[in-house]
Amino acid sequence: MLGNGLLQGLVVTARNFIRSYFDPERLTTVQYPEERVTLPENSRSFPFLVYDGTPDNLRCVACKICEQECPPQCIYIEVERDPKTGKPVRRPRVFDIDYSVCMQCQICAEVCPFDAIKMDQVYELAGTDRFGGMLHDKAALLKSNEYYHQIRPTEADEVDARLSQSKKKVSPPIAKPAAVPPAQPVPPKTDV
Amino acid sequence: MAMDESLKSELQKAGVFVTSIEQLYNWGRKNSIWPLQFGLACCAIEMIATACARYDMARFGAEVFRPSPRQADLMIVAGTVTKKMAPQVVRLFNQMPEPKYVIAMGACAISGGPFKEGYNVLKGIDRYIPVDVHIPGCPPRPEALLHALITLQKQIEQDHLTGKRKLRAYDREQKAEWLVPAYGEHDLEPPRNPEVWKPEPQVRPEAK
Amino acid sequence: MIQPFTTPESGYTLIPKEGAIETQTIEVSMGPHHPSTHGVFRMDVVLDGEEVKRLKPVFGYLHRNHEQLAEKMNWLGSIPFTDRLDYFCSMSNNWAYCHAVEQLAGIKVPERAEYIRVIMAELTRLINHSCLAGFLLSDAGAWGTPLLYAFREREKILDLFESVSGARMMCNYMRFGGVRADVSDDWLACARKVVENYPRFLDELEALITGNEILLARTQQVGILPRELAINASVTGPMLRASGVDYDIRKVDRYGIYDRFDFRVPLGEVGDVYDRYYVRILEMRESVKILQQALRDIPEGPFDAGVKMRNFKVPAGDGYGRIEAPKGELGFYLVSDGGTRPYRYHVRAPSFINLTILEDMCLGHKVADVIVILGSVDIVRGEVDR
Amino acid sequence: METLNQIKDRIEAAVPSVRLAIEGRSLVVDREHLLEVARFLKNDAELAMDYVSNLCAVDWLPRKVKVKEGGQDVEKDLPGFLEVVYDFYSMAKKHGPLQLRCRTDGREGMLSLPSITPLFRGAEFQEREAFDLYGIRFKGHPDLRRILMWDGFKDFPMRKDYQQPDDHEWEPTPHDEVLQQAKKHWPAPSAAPVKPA
Repeated sequence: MLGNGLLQGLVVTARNFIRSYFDPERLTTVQYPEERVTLPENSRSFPFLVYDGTPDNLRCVACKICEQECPPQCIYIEVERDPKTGKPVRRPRVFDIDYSVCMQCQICAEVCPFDAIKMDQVYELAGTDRFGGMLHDKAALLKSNEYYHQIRPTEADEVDARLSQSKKKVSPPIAKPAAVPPAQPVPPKTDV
Repeated sequence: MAMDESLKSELQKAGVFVTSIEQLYNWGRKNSIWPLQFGLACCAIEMIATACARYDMARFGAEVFRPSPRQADLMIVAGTVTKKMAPQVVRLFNQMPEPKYVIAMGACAISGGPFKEGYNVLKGIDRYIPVDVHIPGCPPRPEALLHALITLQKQIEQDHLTGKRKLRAYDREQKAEWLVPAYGEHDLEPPRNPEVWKPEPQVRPEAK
Repeated sequence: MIQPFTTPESGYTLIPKEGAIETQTIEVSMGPHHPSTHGVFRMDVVLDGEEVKRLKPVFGYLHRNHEQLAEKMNWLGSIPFTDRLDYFCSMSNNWAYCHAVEQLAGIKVPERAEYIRVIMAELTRLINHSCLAGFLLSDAGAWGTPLLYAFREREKILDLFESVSGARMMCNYMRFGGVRADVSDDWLACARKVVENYPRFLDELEALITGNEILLARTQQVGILPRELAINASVTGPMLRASGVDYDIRKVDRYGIYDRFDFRVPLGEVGDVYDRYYVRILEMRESVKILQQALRDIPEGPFDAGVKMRNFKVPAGDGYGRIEAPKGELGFYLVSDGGTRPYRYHVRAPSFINLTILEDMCLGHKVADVIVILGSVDIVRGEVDR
Repeated sequence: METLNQIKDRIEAAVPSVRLAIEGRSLVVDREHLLEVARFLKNDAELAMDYVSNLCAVDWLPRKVKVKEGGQDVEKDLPGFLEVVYDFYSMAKKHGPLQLRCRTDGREGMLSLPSITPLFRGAEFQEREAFDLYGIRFKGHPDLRRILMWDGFKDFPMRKDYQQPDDHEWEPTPHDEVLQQAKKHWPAPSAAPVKPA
């Protein structure tokens, strides 16, 4: 009969409509600002730098591997130099990531041999300022190991175990506290 | 007339709502932003996903995607703007009625993103049109787009209709048309619109 | 009497038709901003009334120089860029590129990784085909509903992708010689659940639209692509099979481990829009079959071949590797000079080449049919222009 | 499928005065006989290469190649040229690939190759792309226009020596070439760093 298929389709939509009142399968809307999708542990947004204990004790040694490997080349690192001798110290003076270019590919975190750079899960970064808000410097990128444990418990535990094992083999050089403040302080981001 | 905020909240507790025409007008505008149905690349798929059931942009009154620029308030530049596409984007923006807003969604729209070294890729749509909200990400999650929409709504709330700080759209002396670039022999002409794109001279100090 | 005239931009002459009623041919530029051109695609259409007399596709509005960027980048760095080629099917793009590199470098992929790849590629096929059904029906006038249903199912699969790879769309999951991260048993259980429920969604989708009289009227006998022309124009994928050519690279090349699975290749008879739609529905059912087998048989073992990704080098030479992506044959032609970056990197994009035949399919049809025919080709701009 | 040597012998028998060479996995065909070779591959009952899967251009800059001559490695200068690579498959027989290569004389001036679009419609857009990005003119192509770039564009951007227009913009994270380019635009390095507001 002509119109049979049409009616059949209408039955499907009607069934969906009615079941959306009690069946969570049919009512999938997440009321975003009030409730959020629980992100899986692997979920990634932008890179951040991990520090142990205090922000001075960051894991990054400014080896520039991530800078070389970053496909869109959005990482910029300068090695800190000892003010007296002029020799490079194993820590970054400048560490900038341009979030307006970053493609969230996770390659920096993958190639880092020191487990210093990891992927964050924050996605609410919309802002009105293209340069100031999107360019994140070392101060903005540093986050604690506790925070890392909070977002990725399993992975962080593995990393800790690995690091403590390698620490037993070679004790790393004690990083000096930062003498020079970050070259380009970014104004605190206004989270709107 | 401006009203004391504390008095207003006092009255609100008593069940009296006081508002100004400006606030009422902005309240109406912010809750019925009609975006232009305009997808350029990957981010457009996340934009569609935002409009679909799970994230449901309709909760913000912004689900009415208009195919015609004449009926749209908001242009979501979702994806890479190539040099070949840039004149069309600017033309569409010119055709939108004031007051109009632009969200640059994703790394490509902000700065060219991962593709910025390409010979046919525009390094950010803000070379030609003014952008109100930037969303980093490649692509941003649908929630990030919703967050940007809320950001824009807050911005609209604070728009002024009169006075010194009034919105550009209500200022008759301001220009309403933006320059549409032309295809040149090697590049777009001009490669950027100096009236819109005014980056300050920036230098990174050489490593000592 | 209307004089023939040449438009300076297109360079072709429009000749008015002589007859009882004097009609005028008009040239319409559909796109690049058009709600149903699947992105920034433009067609220069010459119309006589409503009838299409000539149609020239115009490309390049999303030409992002993927190939040139890849030639400036190391081998690993191109993998996240392949995600952005066909942005519905990032997993199969990853696979195609890794497959080509593995062929060139002679890397053997462990068995578990092969299974994971098959699972990801078939899930991608489910996403692609169900979204295509939604978009095609949107183009045909069923605005909204089928697309909403398709995206609802897509979210379930995207959740699976996100929990294993970290991202919803741009997974960047496969690596030379394997995959980046292993899948857990919990993940496999979730995937089994999604796959088990998928036929129910397909039944629902079919009940919603397949029998719909309006859809039948809009799609049957529209945009017929004859078998010989399809082969000659290098059309691949479901579009080719809808024209009745039995050519599926999963069966022909038997790349990966596809020879272990029991599945059929659905073929169309007429080669019209309806066949192209229905072949895809049937392909999804076959994909579900493959997925069930793969999720059942997946062995334990290593998930990558232990290839070092940093400073990865490929021996000098060239090679062409191809896989059956959801849209057709996705191939990568790579030339290596033995260094850390490819000397030449070329993507053979299925939907770009499938568009070769668009004009032939549209001629003589009404302008509204052009949209439906274009929808049935299943293009994605990221891949067409690259 | 037959071996490359067998195919070469059969083509040489069928197409008179053709010059073929085997390089790696592919057959290098001379320009004049490309169309005839393609026609032979398509019509031959045993090969039945009815499907041209991939067509792409490669830009070879002048380079030095090590060649063995009399047991010794000799460095030879190889002139630059543009090359088009064709991958043929057979849908009827389900075999393949057969790779053909065809080369231009040098890299400068009007470079042309015969078009195979009259035989294989599938090559139409791919040849247009090779023309657009590499500047190879395909003789006999029905509609050879730019496909990806706009019509007024003058350069061939995929060539290895293509120079992008100097389109400088301050990039916070410059590297390699971008850094060199950016330095031209920078004021003296002693200038104080300016942070955008």
